[in-house]
Amino acid sequence: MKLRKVIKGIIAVSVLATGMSVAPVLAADITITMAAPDWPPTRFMKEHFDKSYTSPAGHTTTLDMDFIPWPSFYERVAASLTSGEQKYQMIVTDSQWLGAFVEGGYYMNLTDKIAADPELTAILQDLHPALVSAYSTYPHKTRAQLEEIGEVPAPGVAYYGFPQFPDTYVTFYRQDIFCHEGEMAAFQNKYGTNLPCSYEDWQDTDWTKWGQVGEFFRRAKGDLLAGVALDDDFYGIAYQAGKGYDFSTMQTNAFIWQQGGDIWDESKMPTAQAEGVVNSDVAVKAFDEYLSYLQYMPPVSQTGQMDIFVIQDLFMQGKVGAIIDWVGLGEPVLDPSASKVHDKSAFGPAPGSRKNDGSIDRTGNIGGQPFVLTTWNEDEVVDEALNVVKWWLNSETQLEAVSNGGQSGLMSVMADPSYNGLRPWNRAHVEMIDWQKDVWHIPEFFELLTQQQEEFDKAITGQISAKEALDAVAEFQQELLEEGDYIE
Amino acid sequence: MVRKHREIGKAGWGYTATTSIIGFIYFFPVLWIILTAFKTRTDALATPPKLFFTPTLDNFTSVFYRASITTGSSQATDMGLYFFNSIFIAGTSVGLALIVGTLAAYAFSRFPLRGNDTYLFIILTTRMMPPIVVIIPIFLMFRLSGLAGTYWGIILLYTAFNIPFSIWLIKSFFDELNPEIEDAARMDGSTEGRVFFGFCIPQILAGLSATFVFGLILTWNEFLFALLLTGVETRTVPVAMARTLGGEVGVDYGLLAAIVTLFLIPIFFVTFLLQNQLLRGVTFGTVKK
Amino acid sequence: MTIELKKLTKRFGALTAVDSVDLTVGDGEVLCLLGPSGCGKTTTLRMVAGLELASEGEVYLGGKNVSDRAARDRNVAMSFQFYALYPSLTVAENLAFPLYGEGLSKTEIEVRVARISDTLQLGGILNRTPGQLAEGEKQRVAVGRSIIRDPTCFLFDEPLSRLDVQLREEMRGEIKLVLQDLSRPTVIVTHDQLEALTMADRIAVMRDGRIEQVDTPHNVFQRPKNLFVAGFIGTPQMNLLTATLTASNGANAEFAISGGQTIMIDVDPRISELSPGTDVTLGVRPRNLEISNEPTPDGISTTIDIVEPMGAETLVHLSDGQHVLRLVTDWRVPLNEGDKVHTRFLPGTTHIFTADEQVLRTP
Amino acid sequence: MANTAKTRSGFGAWLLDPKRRGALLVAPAITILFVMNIFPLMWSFGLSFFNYKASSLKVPTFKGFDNYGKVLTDERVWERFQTTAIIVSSSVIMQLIIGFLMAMMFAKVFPLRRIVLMLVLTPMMLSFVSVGVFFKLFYEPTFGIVSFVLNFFTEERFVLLGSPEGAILGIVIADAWMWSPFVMLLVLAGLVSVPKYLYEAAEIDRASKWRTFWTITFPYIKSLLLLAVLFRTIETFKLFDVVYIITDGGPGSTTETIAVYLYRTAFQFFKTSQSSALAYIVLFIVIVLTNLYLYAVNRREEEVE
Repeated sequence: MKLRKVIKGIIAVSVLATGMSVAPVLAADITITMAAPDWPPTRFMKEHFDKSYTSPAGHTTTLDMDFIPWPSFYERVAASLTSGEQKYQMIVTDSQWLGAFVEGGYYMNLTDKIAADPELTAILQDLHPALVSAYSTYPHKTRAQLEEIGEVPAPGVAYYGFPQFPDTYVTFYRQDIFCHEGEMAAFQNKYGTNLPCSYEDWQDTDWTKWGQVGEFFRRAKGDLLAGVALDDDFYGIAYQAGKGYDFSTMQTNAFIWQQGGDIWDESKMPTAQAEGVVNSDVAVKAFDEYLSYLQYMPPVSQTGQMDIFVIQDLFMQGKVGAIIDWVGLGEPVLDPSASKVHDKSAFGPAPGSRKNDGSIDRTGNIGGQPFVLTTWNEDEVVDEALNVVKWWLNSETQLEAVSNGGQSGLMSVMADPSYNGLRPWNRAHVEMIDWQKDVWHIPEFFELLTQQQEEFDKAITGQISAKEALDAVAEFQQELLEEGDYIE
Repeated sequence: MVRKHREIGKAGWGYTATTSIIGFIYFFPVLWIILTAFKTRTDALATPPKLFFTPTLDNFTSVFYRASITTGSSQATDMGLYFFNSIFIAGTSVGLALIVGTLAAYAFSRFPLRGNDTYLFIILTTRMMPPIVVIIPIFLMFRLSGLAGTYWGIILLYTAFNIPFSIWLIKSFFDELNPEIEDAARMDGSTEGRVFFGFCIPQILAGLSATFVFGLILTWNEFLFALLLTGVETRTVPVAMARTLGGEVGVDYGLLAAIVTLFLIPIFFVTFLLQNQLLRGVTFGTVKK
Repeated sequence: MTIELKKLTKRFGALTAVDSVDLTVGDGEVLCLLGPSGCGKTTTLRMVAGLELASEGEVYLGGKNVSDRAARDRNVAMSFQFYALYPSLTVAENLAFPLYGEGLSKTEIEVRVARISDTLQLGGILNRTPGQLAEGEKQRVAVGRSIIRDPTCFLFDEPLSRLDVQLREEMRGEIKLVLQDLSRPTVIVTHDQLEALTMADRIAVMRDGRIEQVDTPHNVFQRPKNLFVAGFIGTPQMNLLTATLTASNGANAEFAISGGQTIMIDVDPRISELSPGTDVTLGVRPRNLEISNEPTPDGISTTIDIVEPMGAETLVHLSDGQHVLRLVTDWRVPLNEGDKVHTRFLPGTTHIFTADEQVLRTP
Repeated sequence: MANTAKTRSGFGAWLLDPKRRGALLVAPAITILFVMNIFPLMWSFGLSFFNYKASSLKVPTFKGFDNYGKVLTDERVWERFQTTAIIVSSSVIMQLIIGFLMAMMFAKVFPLRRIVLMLVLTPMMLSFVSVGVFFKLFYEPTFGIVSFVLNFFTEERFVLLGSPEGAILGIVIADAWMWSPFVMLLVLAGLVSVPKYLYEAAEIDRASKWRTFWTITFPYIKSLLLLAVLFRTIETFKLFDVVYIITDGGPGSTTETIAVYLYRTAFQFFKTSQSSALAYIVLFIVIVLTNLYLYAVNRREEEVE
């Protein structure tokens, strides 16, 4: 336990300082140890905390961030929690881990705290409902379910996390080639539609056009691209199709949801089925469409290793015209030392499926991480941790975070007139956040994900068809979920 | 007329040339990693891959300093401490395993117990278990005993992991020695201590060096236990290295290569220094001198 | 078959290990290379075998120049100091090993192995591995392996050095017997003069890469060519006294021994070639000295330092104040440490060495 | 022998009794091993008979051999065992061949040998992670140097990891590259221990190179070669990082080794007890394998005697 209590000063002084006649508050030295992945959004949090945080309770509070390398973050946290190390007071977590660690008794239920504290209630009300649904609720409630209840906090719903870094994927594209007159004319000529150049063009881009872009910009070494001879093969498009972690599920879910299909929906337990839903004809068609665009993507797409970082690298090194990737990976694209296209990149909303009325459905799978409190802390520490939450989700802090490469989940901050101008992808991010849903949160999340990734990978590497893959996934999920009493 | 000096087991510069070519090909991936340490990200991912480029030391700077998010000023990364930790932890644990292992190997070789081979085998099996399974109990044990995050905890753990190999390897060297020489020394009135330190140890120095080098190599890069059982102050380089594997970008090849290169230097040096011992004839050296 | 070495030289970097050695070993002859360690005798042997190639000079085996050939192409047999038995093979397999390259039939190999094992009484240990053998058995196997073939010559490197005294004596005889049957030139390297004296037809004494003397064992002992050979051969070592010639008359000469005493002895007549005042070294073997109670002209007065009974004989260490003299006498002669006695040089037994360390002797 | 002990009395004398000398010398090693290794092993062995899940607050109940039954009847487990067998055997064989050939190469003394040897030794000093990361980069079809070189010969972009065979090859090459030097060093230690005069005797005896090798060289390196095979098999059985990084088990699950699967079961699926059972099955297999090696070697030795 990192808590060290030191009586600071004389009680009378502290009473005077608070200027209130309520029960005297002891000023203490409080250390909050927080497990955090080692990357800029958390580094910012720590730096900004040291600079700007003052405890409203008069404590001397230290935020001791245990920066853990991203690739090992899950292992470190999981080992710490399951072994009962009780080292952390706060933890940055992927939203999908909620189930396992709530059921294991490690993450703290904040529902009562939020209800009892108007400031926290106000924050929850200001948070985008898609984020509240994904990052905070367990058992999982969809945005629609929350909105149906209307009240915030919703009665009967348990809340756990707050956004540390809310992420969505958007389109990264090369303005120099998509807005090149010759290319635009050639595209118009070939497909009878415009090559998306402006943000508005991307708002009107569906998967069909995405495929056309892929085909159009598939150039061999020596061909001309935007009037310049290529020194290497060039590809039009790329999105994630990787075996690791969730590096294909995040994109396939988008295809399936947009076309009216569904994954096993835990918010409709226990009646929701996997068999017949996961492998419905709509879902198979959607997954097939996802697979069909791989042919236009760089050769690594044949290996099942085309994850979110590989496409980012391919884009930064000028090998591909447009990618769909997380906003969190946008900053390096603008960095001249890492990116060859730092001055040629622009961002738009991710493509979607065109519906019968002509509008485009961009439903996507949310990324990013909430942060949570753990269950073994003394009240004093919990209260102080909630003060840190309030500090973090204060609009001043949030705007500062956004200008330093972060993202905000507060609607009031997103509505700030300066917001869209702070980073080039903010407009797309705000537009996309409205479309976000999340994948499962139950403790068996990893088992579901791993098996699905494996089957998807077989389809991506051409070993089985989309139907075979989804059939295998459905069968596995049905059995596992029935065994776990999630399905009646 | 001058004849070429020819002897069994010796070869000349022509042979050196051949082996150098083979050695170089084998070394090429390492060379590539070292070259990458001097490349910008763009050069590291250039197509076609670049053998010649303008070298930069930025990656090495980044090993020890990172830019602040808010102010852009540079902050230390504690990597110096991690280097010290790695050297201290690996060196101590391998040394301990060597001492403890030598004693045990001597006993197994010279005073076999009944069921000697069985004991030896059981010792070996402790090395066969996939580490992932014992993590939870070890983690728990470390927490209860207060060893978590301390130098002693990780050192003892690494020592335990090095002992089986040390015993087996050192025993095979003791077995090669002629015990008659030791008996002769005993009859001349040498104490057991003198027999052990004066006769046995000097003769298996090559074996001890080999064991030390092997142990060091196996310990140097250990990742999983270091990740889970070291704290912020006792963290080792392989754990810190993982920060280059993904986050805002994918693998930071240049930075990873720079850490790998720096991290290679100490162990490369130790191996190089012990190489003579390592390669000295074991039996031959004892009989002829 | 003969071995001929012509101006054989071996240099290791700046060091000249063997310096222009000329040597011939006749058919059936046993030659011992004798010398202190580091004298180049083993290197010479290895050059004969082809394990080292000479820096200069030639090796002729059976009249053929084999200087540039590798060992396997010289058809020699060699027994090594550490026996070099193949540890993984049985004694029988070790014996048969050199025959595998000869293209012999299996039965022929068996016959030969049986013959050798009879000769060397190895019958009982044929199925053992070298690790299970006693030193003497190892030695016999090593010898057996080297004589199983019919090579151009036989080479032995320190064959008996690893055996204890008793075994050594036994094996010496055994090997000598075996060697007598071999009608091939044989070279034995040894640092043990007794071994050389007993086994060799001729001995080549080496020092610092050079051959000092090649002669029969008798001559090497009785007629050493120079101071080194005189000092090296014979136990106890020859007594060497520095002296100055004062007068000579035919074979009779008077010397002033450093330390002050004079002596008048019969020596080689060539003493007349030296003029009085020349510095010489007098060499006399311990068994050629005699204790006398009375002072004689051919003796000096000495003090007894140590008396070492050696069984039938007694070794006496004497001192004339300047030199230590060793004297061997019958055990019955009563001697006490500290006694002052006179020591006589028996006539005709004193060797004269001139300042260039060469002996002064009528051929 | 140690007569001094007899003059002492009490516990010291008891302890220093020559009879107990062996046990005394072994004690420190056993103590450390017991605390750090055997105790946790027994712990997880105990767990393997319960239905404990680290992600659940339910009190674990005793399940007997249920977990073992579940694991052994799981097709996915068998598939992964096969994959592991293929990777382990091909990698260890490759390491043996390369390591052995290199050891023969370095058994000679030649100018600059120390330097050239260091070139070859370096790969095993790298971390698994960096080897995985850089080999993955080498195999990458767009940025990789392997595809760059091979594209001189092929029209298409060279994609190694796209097929199960290619992916296995990719892993095996990386692992064998890294650990062949280990085999080499052990073999080399055996080779330099061969007394030179044995080779000279064989030269005098006009033995062929082949016969010289089998009669002289091989017996000296046999036990170290065995040790190399033993340790490499044991270690390769635990191969994790390289697979995890280069293919993550893909395509599909064709390169997923038992170690990777075990990791997923224990750490991602939180089937703590089931993973312990699986681990003990792995341990059992490795023990059987090791015993087979040792048996084979002992029989050879008996044949010789």
